[in-house]
Amino acid sequence: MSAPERRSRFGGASLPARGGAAQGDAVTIAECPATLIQVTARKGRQDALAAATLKELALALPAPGASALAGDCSALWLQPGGWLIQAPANDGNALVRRLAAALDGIAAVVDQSHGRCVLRLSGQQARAVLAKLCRLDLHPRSFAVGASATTLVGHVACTMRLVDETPAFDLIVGASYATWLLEELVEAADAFGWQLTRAGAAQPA
Amino acid sequence: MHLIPCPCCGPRAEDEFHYRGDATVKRPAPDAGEQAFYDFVYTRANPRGWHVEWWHHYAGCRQWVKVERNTMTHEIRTAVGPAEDIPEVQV
Amino acid sequence: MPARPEPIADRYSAWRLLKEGLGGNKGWKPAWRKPEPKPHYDVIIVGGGGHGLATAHYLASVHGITNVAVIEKGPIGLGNGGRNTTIVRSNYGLPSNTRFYEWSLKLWEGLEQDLNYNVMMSQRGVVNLFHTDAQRDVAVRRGNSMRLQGVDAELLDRDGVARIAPFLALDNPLFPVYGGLLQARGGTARHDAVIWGFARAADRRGVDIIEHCEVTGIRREGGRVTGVETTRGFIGAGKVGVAVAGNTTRLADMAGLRLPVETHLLQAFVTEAIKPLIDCVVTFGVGHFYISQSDKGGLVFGGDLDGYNSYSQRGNLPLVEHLMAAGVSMIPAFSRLRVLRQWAGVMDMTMDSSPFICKTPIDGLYFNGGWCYGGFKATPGSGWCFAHTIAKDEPHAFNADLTIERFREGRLIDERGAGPNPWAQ
Amino acid sequence: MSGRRLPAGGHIDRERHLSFSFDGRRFFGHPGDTLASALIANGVRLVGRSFKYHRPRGIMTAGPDEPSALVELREGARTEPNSKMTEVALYEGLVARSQNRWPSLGLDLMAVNSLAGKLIGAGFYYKTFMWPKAFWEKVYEPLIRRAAGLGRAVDRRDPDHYEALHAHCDVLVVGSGAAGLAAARAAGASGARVILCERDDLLGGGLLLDPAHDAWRRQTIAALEAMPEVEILPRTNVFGYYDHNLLGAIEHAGDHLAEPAPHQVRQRYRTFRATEVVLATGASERLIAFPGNDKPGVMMAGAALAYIHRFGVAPGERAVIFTNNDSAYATAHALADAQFDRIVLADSRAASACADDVKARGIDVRFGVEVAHYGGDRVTLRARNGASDRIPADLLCVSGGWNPNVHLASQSGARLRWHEQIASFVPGEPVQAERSAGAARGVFGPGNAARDGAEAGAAAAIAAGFKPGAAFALPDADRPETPLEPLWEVRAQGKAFVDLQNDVTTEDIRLAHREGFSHIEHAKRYTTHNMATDQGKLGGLVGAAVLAEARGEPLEKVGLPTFRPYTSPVTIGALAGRAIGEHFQPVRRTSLHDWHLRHGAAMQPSGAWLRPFYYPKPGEDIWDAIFREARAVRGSVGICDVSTLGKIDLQGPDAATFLDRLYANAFSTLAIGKARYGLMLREDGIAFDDGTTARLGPEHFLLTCTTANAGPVLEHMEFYAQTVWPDLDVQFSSVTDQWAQMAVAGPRSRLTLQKVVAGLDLSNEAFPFMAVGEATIAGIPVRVFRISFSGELAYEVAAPSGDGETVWEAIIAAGEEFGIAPYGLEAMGLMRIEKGHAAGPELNGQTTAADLGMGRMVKKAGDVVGRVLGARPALANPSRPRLVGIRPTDPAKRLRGGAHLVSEPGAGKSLGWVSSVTQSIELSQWIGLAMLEDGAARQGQLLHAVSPLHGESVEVIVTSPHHIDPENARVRA
Repeated sequence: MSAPERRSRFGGASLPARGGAAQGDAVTIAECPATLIQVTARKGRQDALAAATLKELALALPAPGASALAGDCSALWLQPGGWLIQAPANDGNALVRRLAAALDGIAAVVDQSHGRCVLRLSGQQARAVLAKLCRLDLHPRSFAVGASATTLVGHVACTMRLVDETPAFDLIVGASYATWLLEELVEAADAFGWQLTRAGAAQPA
Repeated sequence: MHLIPCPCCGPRAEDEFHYRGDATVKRPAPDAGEQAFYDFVYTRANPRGWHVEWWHHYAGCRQWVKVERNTMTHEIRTAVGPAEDIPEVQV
Repeated sequence: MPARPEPIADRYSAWRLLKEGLGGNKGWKPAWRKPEPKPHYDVIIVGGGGHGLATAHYLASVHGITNVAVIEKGPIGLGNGGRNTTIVRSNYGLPSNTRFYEWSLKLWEGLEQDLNYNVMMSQRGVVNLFHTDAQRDVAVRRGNSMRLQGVDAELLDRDGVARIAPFLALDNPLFPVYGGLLQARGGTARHDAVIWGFARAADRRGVDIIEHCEVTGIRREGGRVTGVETTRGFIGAGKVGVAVAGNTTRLADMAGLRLPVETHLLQAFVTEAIKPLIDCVVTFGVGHFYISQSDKGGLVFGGDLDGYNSYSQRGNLPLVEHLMAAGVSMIPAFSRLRVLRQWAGVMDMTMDSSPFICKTPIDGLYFNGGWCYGGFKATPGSGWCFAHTIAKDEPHAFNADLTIERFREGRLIDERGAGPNPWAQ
Repeated sequence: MSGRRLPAGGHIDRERHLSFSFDGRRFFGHPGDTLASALIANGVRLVGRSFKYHRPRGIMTAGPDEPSALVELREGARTEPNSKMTEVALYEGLVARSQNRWPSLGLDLMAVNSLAGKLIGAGFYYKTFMWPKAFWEKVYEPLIRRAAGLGRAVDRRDPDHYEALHAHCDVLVVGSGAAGLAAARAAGASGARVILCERDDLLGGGLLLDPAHDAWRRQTIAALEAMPEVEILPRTNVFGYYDHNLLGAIEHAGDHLAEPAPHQVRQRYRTFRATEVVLATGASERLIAFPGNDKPGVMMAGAALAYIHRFGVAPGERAVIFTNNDSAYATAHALADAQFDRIVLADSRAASACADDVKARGIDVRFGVEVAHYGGDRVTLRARNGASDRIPADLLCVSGGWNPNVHLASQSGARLRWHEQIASFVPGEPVQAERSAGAARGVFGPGNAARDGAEAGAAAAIAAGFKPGAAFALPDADRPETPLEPLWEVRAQGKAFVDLQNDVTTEDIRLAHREGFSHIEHAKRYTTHNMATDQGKLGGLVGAAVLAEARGEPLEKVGLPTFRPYTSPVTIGALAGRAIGEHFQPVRRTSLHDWHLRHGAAMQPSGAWLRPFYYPKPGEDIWDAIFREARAVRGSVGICDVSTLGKIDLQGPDAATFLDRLYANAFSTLAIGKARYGLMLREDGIAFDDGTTARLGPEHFLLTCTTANAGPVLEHMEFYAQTVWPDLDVQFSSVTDQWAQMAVAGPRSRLTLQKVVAGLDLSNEAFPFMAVGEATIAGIPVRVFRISFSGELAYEVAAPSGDGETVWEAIIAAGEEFGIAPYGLEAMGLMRIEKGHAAGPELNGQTTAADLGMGRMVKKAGDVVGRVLGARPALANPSRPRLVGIRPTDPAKRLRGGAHLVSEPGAGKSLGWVSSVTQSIELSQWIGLAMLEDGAARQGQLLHAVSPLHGESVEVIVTSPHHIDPENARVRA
């Protein structure tokens, strides 16, 4: 299996490449295939998990509301004892196997690479688009670069991360909701103009 | 739209949660008998005023958050994690 | 049908209307007196809402018990009797409910004559929509259960729904309308008038309606009730019936009873008045939305509970957003109308969504409660059955199953199978 | 014809002309006009009819308080009933019609109601229409309903769009009058994030009515616009104050246009989550009740001022001003500016400090007089000594004082407090983080209000954690006022209104009191006072005062009815936003969705999912397709997308213990590489969910649950893991979307899979029923489960969802030689009923394990969810309805889901109900599953399945629920 060949979850949405006001590009929505691995510490093994991920991936597991970066990998806090590791798409199974071995007895390792989709929403109006779909305060004073949160966007649960000050947001959503979320984003961006791209692998900023 | 102070995620809008009722009733030991289970499932103090209750953060950290909220005013005083107890408040 | 009531003094008639109208309407008497409490009554009803007043009326008119007081902590009828969506129906699927609600509906059908008060009972039909084969089968099961018990029900196909509710978007993309279950005898009544009509009728038979008198305790001696402590002093009573929606737990606490009840919020809404658009009551169950149009022209609508314990009568926005979206999805004409007012009532939700009208372990103390959001339509039936239970010290067949013990015994009356989760009922 | 456009003044664009029509007549106005101001400018006076008596009505106000000037606005699908002309911004081509009149506004025959006024006072309906009984439904009610309502709704889809927008701020300021502007500036200067909402399209509130204050207004707005963290939202009405400092508002983004611009919304529903709120909502002028106070020509004094200074129109030529306070003196000056022919100022008080300035302009000021009657052209003035005077006037301006707009403060939970000096209610102690400022708390005059606002804005910013910013210039201090003297009603002959839209008179209030409806809420409900679309803003307090007088009690004791949302009626479409139609709720799609679409599947919503119900071929009807698909499975092989099943990955040392407690049956005994059916109960003993669970390793399980319960089951597991047994070391997460799952079913399913599966021996010996293994298909790693829902030899294959289509297509290619058919939910349902598997209709929240024939599975001891309460006497009663099969004795007869089972056709007692029905392809007749009392004992009995709704009764024989293969041989083949 090679991840980049897998099919886009945008398929259900028969959307043009660009649309909205002036067919503009006020925001860009990109589908970013990635390897996603959910790790959940066994009871009382959080420290061991943190040490192991630091050793394996050089990633310091972040606190709630934060994310961490190391090379082309990142980690997002999901829940007490639980994180989502994001890595380039082509690493796929090898990384899952490597982590499962390294974390044996320390954490449950579950491949979510196909279970969730990463959509990157970027552009000057990205915050304005999200304000229509999400009740979280995304003002830079409240949600700075690197901040992450799992919240509702367009009525579905998404894990969100502010990647850079473009601003660019990564929205990680259950794969079966990807088309729905894309349509919600496009509708919300209609007044600004939007374009869709399928970026290769998501590169953490 | 309540603002629920999730102990993990911070203040979040109510629609990220499912309300799940009285958090003061404790599931009895398996051999505690029918009356004990009856009270756990059915009997409710249903207070006017401060109420300790479950809010499941389904669209966030997926924790069963224990929230102390006033049923007359909807004011929220405390929220703690699922296995913690609400601290006593001196009134 | 109820025993034919004695004619009450001070009757409304066409002749009197004309006479009073020409005389500047100076001759009308108060619809109910404002008496001081007596030291002792045969029966005290706690709660001056629809159910309490109806109980007093039927105690007097059916059972001849007139030494009765209805005690209300505020003015009468400002609880759920005055803050509901006025729907009247008996389209329940479980026989324990159907039996009771059908008797209530029969009483509604003769209420104007019984009370000499126009409560504007309007039987324009109640239709429950369904959108899948599985939902249809559930509706058919319920409708057939009603029919087997002699209650009217009709199954409408899509065209049938279109005929009686042409304003619906039948081709709704997520909820295409397959058909509906119609109870033609269902409809609406003017909620405040029901309160006032029962109050006036009970008053004219000698019942004392005592407003601004809050019960603070239930006095007992040797396992028997002897009266109630109130903010206006102790009032003795042979029997005490409690019908206090929204306060059931508090009164139960006074009597040392513990109930399977949680109190929740239910919001309701009315639009600006418009010319007739919606003739019947329509419920869009899977979208959690129902609607009717009042005789004054406002569209009256509501939906689910706000979903958390509350006594506040303060509704919140999540429910509002969902409800308006459901309404516009199903009724396109709804979009450009304006909602004028919103209010919220507090519902005593039981753990199986059905009420209780029953005796308690304390002699002479009776409880009526747990109406969830079905209390308005139950008003006459509840009063009638409660009066019977109090007068005879045993339930009537209509309310025999509506006990509190049923939860302990596992005889649940759970229409929707939602389980002991009031927020999901 | 008395109104006219003034030669100068007003915030209108005189260069441009807009044409519009009212009741078919064409008029012109200017940008900046409202429909009301433009009609006044064109001399139109009669604009509407009242609800009950159909009395002629004119324009009373210049804003949202308007009770009378309601129109049907726009045309076609954009028709909008009951719009207040005083709030409708004029645009080119505007079309409006008057309402509630027949045949026309000028000649309304329904006005005969007015003659019957003596009879149809408050409470009239409750006393009548009862004789004879049958007439209510047939005669009276239809008449009442026909007379009901004001404008018409148009049964068309709304062509406009709406959206929601959620904002957060440190300080929210509601209202942009002197207090609001100053509050926003003070808060903004601190660096706080500030949002300033103004319902009007221009900022300034009362400042717009005095040219002397325009410089400060403009300068303050400019300062605010220069602050990057201040957002200004005109045309935005805050409609409600909710819990935890959340406020809701509607931004009228496109209502001032003929049509919203492309890609723009008509209205935007906004929420504001504010740390602190400043309510600078101003005040509303109140009416005085006197006979004829509803006639066209009566206008609030503040509105007349607004028409002159804001819109540059004069609403008449000869005016009387009737007041009990100083504010109307500004109107007198404005009327003089507008060169009225004659102005009489009738002040009910003995004196006013403002009088000299007014007199100096030639205005006839009279003290100690009241208006005893207005006939539409003449005002009857009555002095204290009884002397009266009739003065011709086409305009009667009224001011009974000002009521602070306390709606939002009251909604926030603050109690109201009586303010003696202004004879009105003001907000009391705040409950939430809010404060009122300016006229909203009885601080009147631009100078006073601005000072009050600046203090409130600074205090709010400090409370939100900011340091106060630099001071700024404020308007000059106001001159001291002569106090108001309360005047609610002038008692004289004729109808005096307290609610103009619902036609409630002072006599109605007194009648209500006589009949015992003396509590303010009773009086409101009995008379309908305050319940119209203006929500009693003009006359609410006046009615309460009349009631107070009747009761002989002070007004503050009588109080006002509760303030509830909405401060002003709100368009429903705006609150619905985009979440309508197909956007009503999230839709889930499996990874095979596109394949289904490409292959002509009939997709239908199933809970949140879109799923293929069947795959019709040309010429096939539904049943043809279902039968063909089911026959393919029973006869050869079929494939079905079952990706929607909930899948939960469970790991940890205590995983098996956890499952033992969670399920009614045991899992710790399950071998690695095997799957087992499990039944989950609710704690009350009722069946909750079922599915198969596979053991992938010693501490690793994969649970499946029903599509509908995937969410609830995960939540249920989290409850027990987090709160009940936090000591158990388990980790679990949903992997529903990670895996595409496909059922490959039928006698040739093994042959099919053997062609494509690599790395797994699928022979019956190596891979028996309930085996689980790993393999690859088309190079993609998959999991294979030998489980069956159809009752045939069957497998389920799980592939990573991104590769689902590749695997699916590989299997179809392999099955081609066997005639493999994709099958949908319908065929699956048919086969599960044949097989007798319980599903949603049977697991309906009312049935126990025993009811479903699974009583023996339930563990009798130990810690098992639902075990204890499931043993309650009535639930354990063996005569409860049990799952059975039924078949018509006449194979030609059909069955109905929802039919009831009775002993003989006429019997009324239901013994049970039919839960699921289908046409069996194996038995070639209708079959069903039913829940039947004493079901086990009744096997072989003849009963009747009756559906009175269909007028049908069918004799049926009771059978085992397993209509086919009761020995379960096929699945093991």
